[in-house]
Amino acid sequence: MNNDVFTFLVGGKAGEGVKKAGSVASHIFSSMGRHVFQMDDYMSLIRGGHNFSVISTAHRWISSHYMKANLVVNFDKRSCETHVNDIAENGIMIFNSDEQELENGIGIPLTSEAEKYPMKNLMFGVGAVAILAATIGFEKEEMNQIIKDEYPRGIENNIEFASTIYDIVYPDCGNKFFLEKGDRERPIITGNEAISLGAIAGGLDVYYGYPMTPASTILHTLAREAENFGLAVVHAESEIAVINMAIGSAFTGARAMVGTSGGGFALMTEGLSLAGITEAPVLIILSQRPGPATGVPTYTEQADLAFALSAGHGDFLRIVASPTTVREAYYLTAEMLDLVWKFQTPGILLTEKHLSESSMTVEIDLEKSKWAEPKMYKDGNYKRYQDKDDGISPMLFPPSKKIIKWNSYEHDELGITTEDAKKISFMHDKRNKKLETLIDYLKEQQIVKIIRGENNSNIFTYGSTYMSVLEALRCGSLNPTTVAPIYLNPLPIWELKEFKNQDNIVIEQSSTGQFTKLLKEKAGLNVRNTIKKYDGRPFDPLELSMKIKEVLE
Amino acid sequence: MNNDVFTFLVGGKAGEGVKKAGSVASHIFSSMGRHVFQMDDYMSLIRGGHNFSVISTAHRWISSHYMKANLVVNFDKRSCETHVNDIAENGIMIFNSDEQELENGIGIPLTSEAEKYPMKNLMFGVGAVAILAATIGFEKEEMNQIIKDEYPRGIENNIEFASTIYDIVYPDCGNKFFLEKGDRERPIITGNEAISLGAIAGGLDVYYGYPMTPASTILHTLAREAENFGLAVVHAESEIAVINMAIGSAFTGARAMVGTSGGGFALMTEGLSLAGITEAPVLIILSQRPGPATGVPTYTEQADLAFALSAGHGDFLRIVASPTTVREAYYLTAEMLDLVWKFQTPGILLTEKHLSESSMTVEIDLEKSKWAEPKMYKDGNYKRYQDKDDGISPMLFPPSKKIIKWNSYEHDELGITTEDAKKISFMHDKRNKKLETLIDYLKEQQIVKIIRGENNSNIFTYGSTYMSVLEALRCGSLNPTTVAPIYLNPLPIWELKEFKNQDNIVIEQSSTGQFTKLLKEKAGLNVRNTIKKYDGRPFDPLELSMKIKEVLE
Amino acid sequence: MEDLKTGAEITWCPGCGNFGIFTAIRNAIPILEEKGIKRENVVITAGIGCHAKIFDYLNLSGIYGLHGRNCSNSEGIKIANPDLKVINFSGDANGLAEGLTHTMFAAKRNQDITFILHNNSVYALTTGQFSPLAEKGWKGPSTPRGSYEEPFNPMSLMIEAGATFVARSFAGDIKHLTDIMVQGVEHEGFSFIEVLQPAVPYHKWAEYRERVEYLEKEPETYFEAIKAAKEKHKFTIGVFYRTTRPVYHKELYDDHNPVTQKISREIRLDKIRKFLSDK
Amino acid sequence: MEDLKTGAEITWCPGCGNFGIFTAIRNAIPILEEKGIKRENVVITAGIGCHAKIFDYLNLSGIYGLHGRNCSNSEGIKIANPDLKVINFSGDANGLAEGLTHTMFAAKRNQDITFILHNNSVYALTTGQFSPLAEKGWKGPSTPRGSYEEPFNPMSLMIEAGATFVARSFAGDIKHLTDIMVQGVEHEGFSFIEVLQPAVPYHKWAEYRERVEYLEKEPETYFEAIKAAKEKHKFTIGVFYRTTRPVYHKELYDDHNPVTQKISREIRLDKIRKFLSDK
Ligand SMILES: Cc1ncc(C[n+]2csc(CCOP(=O)(O)OP(=O)(O)O)c2C)c(N)n1
Ligand SMILES: Cc1ncc(C[n+]2csc(CCOP(=O)(O)OP(=O)(O)O)c2C)c(N)n1
Ligand code: SF4
Ligand code: SF4
Ligand SMILES: [Mg+2]
Ligand SMILES: [Mg+2]
Repeated sequence: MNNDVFTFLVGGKAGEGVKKAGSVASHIFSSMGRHVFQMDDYMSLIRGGHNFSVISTAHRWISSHYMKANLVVNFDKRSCETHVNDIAENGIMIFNSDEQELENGIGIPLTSEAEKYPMKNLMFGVGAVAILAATIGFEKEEMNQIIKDEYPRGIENNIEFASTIYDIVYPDCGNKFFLEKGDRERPIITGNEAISLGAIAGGLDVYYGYPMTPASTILHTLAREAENFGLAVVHAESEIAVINMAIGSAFTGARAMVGTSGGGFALMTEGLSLAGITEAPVLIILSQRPGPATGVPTYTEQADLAFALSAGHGDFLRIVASPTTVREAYYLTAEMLDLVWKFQTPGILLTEKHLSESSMTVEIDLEKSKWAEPKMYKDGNYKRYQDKDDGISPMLFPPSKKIIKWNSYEHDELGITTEDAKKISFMHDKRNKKLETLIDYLKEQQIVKIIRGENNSNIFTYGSTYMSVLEALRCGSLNPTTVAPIYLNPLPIWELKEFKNQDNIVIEQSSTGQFTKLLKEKAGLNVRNTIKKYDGRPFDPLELSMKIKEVLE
Repeated sequence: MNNDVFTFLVGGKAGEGVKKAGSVASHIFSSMGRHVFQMDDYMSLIRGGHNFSVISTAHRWISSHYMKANLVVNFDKRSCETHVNDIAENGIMIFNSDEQELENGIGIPLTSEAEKYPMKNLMFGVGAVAILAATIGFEKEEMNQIIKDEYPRGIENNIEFASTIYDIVYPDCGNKFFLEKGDRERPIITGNEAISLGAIAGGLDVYYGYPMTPASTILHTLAREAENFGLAVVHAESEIAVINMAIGSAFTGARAMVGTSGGGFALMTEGLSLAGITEAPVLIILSQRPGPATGVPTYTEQADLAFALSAGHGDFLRIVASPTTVREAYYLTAEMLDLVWKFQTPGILLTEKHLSESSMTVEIDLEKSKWAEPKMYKDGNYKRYQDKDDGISPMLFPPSKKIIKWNSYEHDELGITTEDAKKISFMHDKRNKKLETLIDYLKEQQIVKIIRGENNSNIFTYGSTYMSVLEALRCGSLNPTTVAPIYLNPLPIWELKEFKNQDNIVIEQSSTGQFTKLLKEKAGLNVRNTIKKYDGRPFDPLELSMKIKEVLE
Repeated sequence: MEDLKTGAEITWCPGCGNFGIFTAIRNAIPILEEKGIKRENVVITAGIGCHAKIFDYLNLSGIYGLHGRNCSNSEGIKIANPDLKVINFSGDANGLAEGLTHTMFAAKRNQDITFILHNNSVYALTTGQFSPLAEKGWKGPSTPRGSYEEPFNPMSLMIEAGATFVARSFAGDIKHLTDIMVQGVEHEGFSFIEVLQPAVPYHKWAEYRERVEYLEKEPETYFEAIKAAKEKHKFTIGVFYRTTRPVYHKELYDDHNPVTQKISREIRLDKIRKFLSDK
Repeated sequence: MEDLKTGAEITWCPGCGNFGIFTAIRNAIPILEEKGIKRENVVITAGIGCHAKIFDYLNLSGIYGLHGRNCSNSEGIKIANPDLKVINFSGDANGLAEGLTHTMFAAKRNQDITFILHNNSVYALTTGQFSPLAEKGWKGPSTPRGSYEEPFNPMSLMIEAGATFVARSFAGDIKHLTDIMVQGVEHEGFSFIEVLQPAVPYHKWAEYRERVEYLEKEPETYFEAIKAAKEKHKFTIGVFYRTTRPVYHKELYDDHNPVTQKISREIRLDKIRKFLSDK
């Protein structure tokens, strides 16, 4: 076990404030100047079942939760059963003694204490915070301040309850863990918040969505911020409406974005193709969950990659990129918004539940974010699809006395429908030119993350799995080279060439190894082994480090 | 020019019976015991514009029309302008002298003659048939019989008109062409008819469609035959309804098929994924036209290949195959219907306008067609998703006292929703096993068409382009090895291995070379050159043979 | 399993209105059995949402479909094997947002299926966004300032679309609901049953109980039905409309059943031979 | 180009009803200009079908969208830049089959767009299949024995959905149609205009001309409107319903316009800084 990391796990029923307790814990750690990673595991239900949050914190940048926790707080029996093996060496488990008796662990009469208060169902979370506060040596005043800030409803009761719990735990494990303070407090955000903010920073004007886990919280975040930033945020009647509304908005010059998961994305593919031929700039956030079909809505997977890469009928350019960290999700969203406008073609930001809904401390240099600007029409005759060496026709938006026609049929430069053989291949060629322009552009950007190591093997990964891999390598003290392409289409093969015949290992979350195939097939990479996980759960760094070790040996 | 081939081209406005005249010509040739290939070129409109049909006929099997025609009949000026370069050496062009005067060609007062009859708009086609009859030396009686059979409305007028035209042309070019008779008459069918019949032969029970060129005529053919074969054929409200209705029907044990083109297919991808996880046997006919989006509805292209191969979110098996000839479309449809039922997974029969809507003489051994039969549940506990070594769970259909649950969520063997980590990966593994079973099965089948040649180069192609290629090789007297995989997923790499490092040329109809990429990336094939065409038109064998020659040299 | 329950863990919130629907359907099935409808002939479909979890709990065969698309599954089942009785469970987002077109066309076709709409006026499973039946001004996570849309009126909407049995019931009135379900399944044609279904995180049972009212008299004409649908408040329960017209599958092929009366391979090949010889 | 025509070849059949619609809209635009609506503020969208070819012919900016989806394009345009006046051309399959949900929701939202439905009661461009407005029994290539479905009633359907201006006109009565179009565009809210549009391969003009009738009096209440929609035959032209309620984009953000009043990068970054500091 990594002893620079402290992990807190809190588990209970949906509706008992598990996630909230988790994020209060995260804020406690971040307020201590520490780095934090929080993963929320929840079922597709509203009340009951079993949810838990795991927060790992360290004095240095940390990019994954650890499943072995130093402090486990379980609200109910089911939680105890689930997490019986999740206790780190020297860790402690605190359980609800009103629900059961246990040998290993410290029982607390959570239910009976909570029942003394009118909002009894909302007390458990407060209790978990109190337990954490006691074990990491917070004074009661400090704790009370946090409770006040974070649980503003029924403050007095909350403080009283917290105090009771604090007093119960203190004798057994008060001050048990010492957490060193860090340099400064950092904001904690989820991947979806990073995406939302990145989009706003990049110039977002309108967002369309239809709720779908794990993308829904982009809709929610943006809806909340709509007034503040002057955006239109619309929950439409279906994903088909969503993508076509976005294209309508793009026609007026509005920077439009949409977000969904696999099923909704499938419904958008005709619209994606429409964006291809109309050369409509539109950015789609595709946050993956295990498929096929409805699959496992609240868990994580990376099995929509192949679909995303060639979604939509016909030949056209789809830009596909996947952020490796929450911080990068911010920059990349702004960058993708810029790219789709620069290249007038649809883009897909591919991510996963694990990035979308996990939260972590981030440091973001806002000024570094891109601002989406298209090439604009200046003067002369206006032709919407004017042929240019780089394939990119200057844009113009209504109202204008010039005629601007976007056309779903094959068309001439003016945007008028054509069935003429020459014009058909001409316009294919015109659009196809954009790929080369894009590659030239991307060659100037840093679009593959490479960390040079000492081993003779390289680890390839992408998306949020990158975070798991980095943490696994650190906790396993392993030092291979790690390579994570951010752009998946076009795949930066020019950057991957050097690894071609080396000893390459891939780590990904797809049962058929979609990323492995991509690397082998598109980049011609020799891949010796793929470490896969496809049970809906993200990798645990400890387990993963052992697997990597095995493979590297 | 190939002088074993005779080509007839007839052109005019939509609504003037151009296509009908073409197919009457085809029947004349087939009734002479000759082989025929007919390609109909039409615009996306109902009346006017310019349509034409080209029929090439030979004494041997012929697999393409030729654009250089021996006899060209133009109903109007536009047609003359369009086809001015489409006349073969020693060919003749007959034009409508009421519309224009021309030096090269024989003018006939088609309009003024037709105007003598009440149904004047329908006379042009009859005239074209009369011209053909005269030039190939038919007696008037023979001609009249054909007119009677084929134009049953207003027979007397038709015969009188035909006779007039016959008499006008005869002096100039009566008996000009001698067409040798062949051994026996063969039926002429379109690719879509072959698909419809193949499906019926394979056990089709229900067909759902939403009109979309070039797949609509499957819906029309099957609707016409529904009563005869006891099928349900339904024109539903959208392609989304179509695919989900098909899955509903499959649940009852009905062999279900749907058909569409790229845009409708895009809308079906969520349902495709549903078929993946529910393990619903459903066959989708995807007949391609130029994309993206609405593209060029009545023309041909092969640019939906990459999309078809990975359509639908999540990891699941999609069987994708593409027929190379009209005859094969019959067998392959039945075979695919069988395969989707054997493997309980969705299948896509990928084809193009050029195959769907072209017609040719075929010889089909009906007895050879497959009959779709699933592995059925026998006894014991029934579990819809029972794990088996081959990944295939026995089937059972309602009404039954056993409970049969098909589930869009990840599920256990009974079909009950699960979010359990172990069960999720277990069910992924269970489904993934089917790929290997399928590959083992396909290894026993002939699924790549290989014609061994003498050149040192190989030509790779697929779908209807295969027909163009064969004809091009013949007319150019070229003799490379040609290889056409019928199955595209799984791609039969075991059969392609031997060609890996040879000199390979690919011929396809996609501007980005999607098939080339597939061969390079999945099969690791060395590809020296790709001959592409993406103007919506099929290859002309003569032109193509010249291109091949260039490349081979 | 005589009480029609599977062993699946029930994950509805305690107090969820779906329990009432679950109970009512389990009451209705034995009554239908008494009336001669065999249990094995009853199949169910569900969309995606809280409502749809009934699929896992109810020990009947069927399809747990996509969000918004199970109505098409239902139609496909009925068309392929008209012997089956299809009960289609839908949420209000499932059936009236994502899936609106399918619901409308199933009504238009008078498909002989029973469509049960769990009206909780929210997207419950995805954490409470406003739905097509939510009151204007409803604050959910996608409409923090309140929704801007007027809700549909499911009764008049379905009458307009062509449903031939249109009723509203209440998850808190098991007897009424059971009875309506039985009538709906027995009715030949498209039966649409809206069920007022409180979702406890978003509504209070008490408000429902206070406001629920019975329609005094079943309307007899189309205009009476529309008037009742429009003028009665939305907690009015009862049968709003009942009429008869031909059902889709009978129009399609009278009494033929493509699955049970499948034409053999031999006969098919003969007919194809004939088809080809005419070509 | 003063007559609002592009140079594109017109490929409608000679005698097509779409010519009438084309003429009427070209008449309507100058009238609207006189009333203060700038021509450059008018944008159009079209779906896919014969009707949609008007996109190529009409010299106005806009989007030629997907089959069934242009209504969503229209909504997206209006939401992003409410200064624009959107005229949405749709076929009956486009707007009431493939795209029904979008049409219904645009009406529900009272989106301030003008929806022109070219009602030729067939899928004309795809060779004449029965459509959602085709009479039952209509024989097209997908229904050789006659269709099995009762048609929708576009007037009552759109009133039900929430449209605030619902009218029918006739492609053969340019004056009436022009006038209705002008009224439709001027109306603030969702204007639905059904245009009886004969398609010559499938219908006879004479039958239309004989049967077309004017609605004597514009209905004044909702029930009058419904009665007129249901009781008058389907060749009755006129305004069936007109009412006012808030339009969607104003509900969304009063008079804000996200495109013309875009918040600058600097202000955005400041606000994001603030957002992050609270996190
Ligand atoms: C294509 C698609 N889009 C979105 C979702 C996500 N989703 C799951 S349930 C649901 C809403 C459910 O609302 P409703 O149908 O009213 O059912 P309830 O939960 O209220 O019973 C949504 C949007 C999905 N599964 N598929
Ligand atoms: C997704 C999709 N499905 C099908 C089509 C094919 N299609 C083109 S036009 C059309 C029907 C047009 O009917 P309607 O909207 O009534 O227009 P009309 O031609 O009658 O004016 C169809 C089905 C398509 N383009 N896209
Ligand atoms: S959220 Fe509402 S509908 Fe869903 S289970 Fe809870 S009470 Fe029932
Ligand atoms: S088919 Fe009908 S709608 Fe289409 S152009 Fe011809 S007349 Fe017009
Ligand atoms: Mg609901
Ligand atoms: Mg129409």
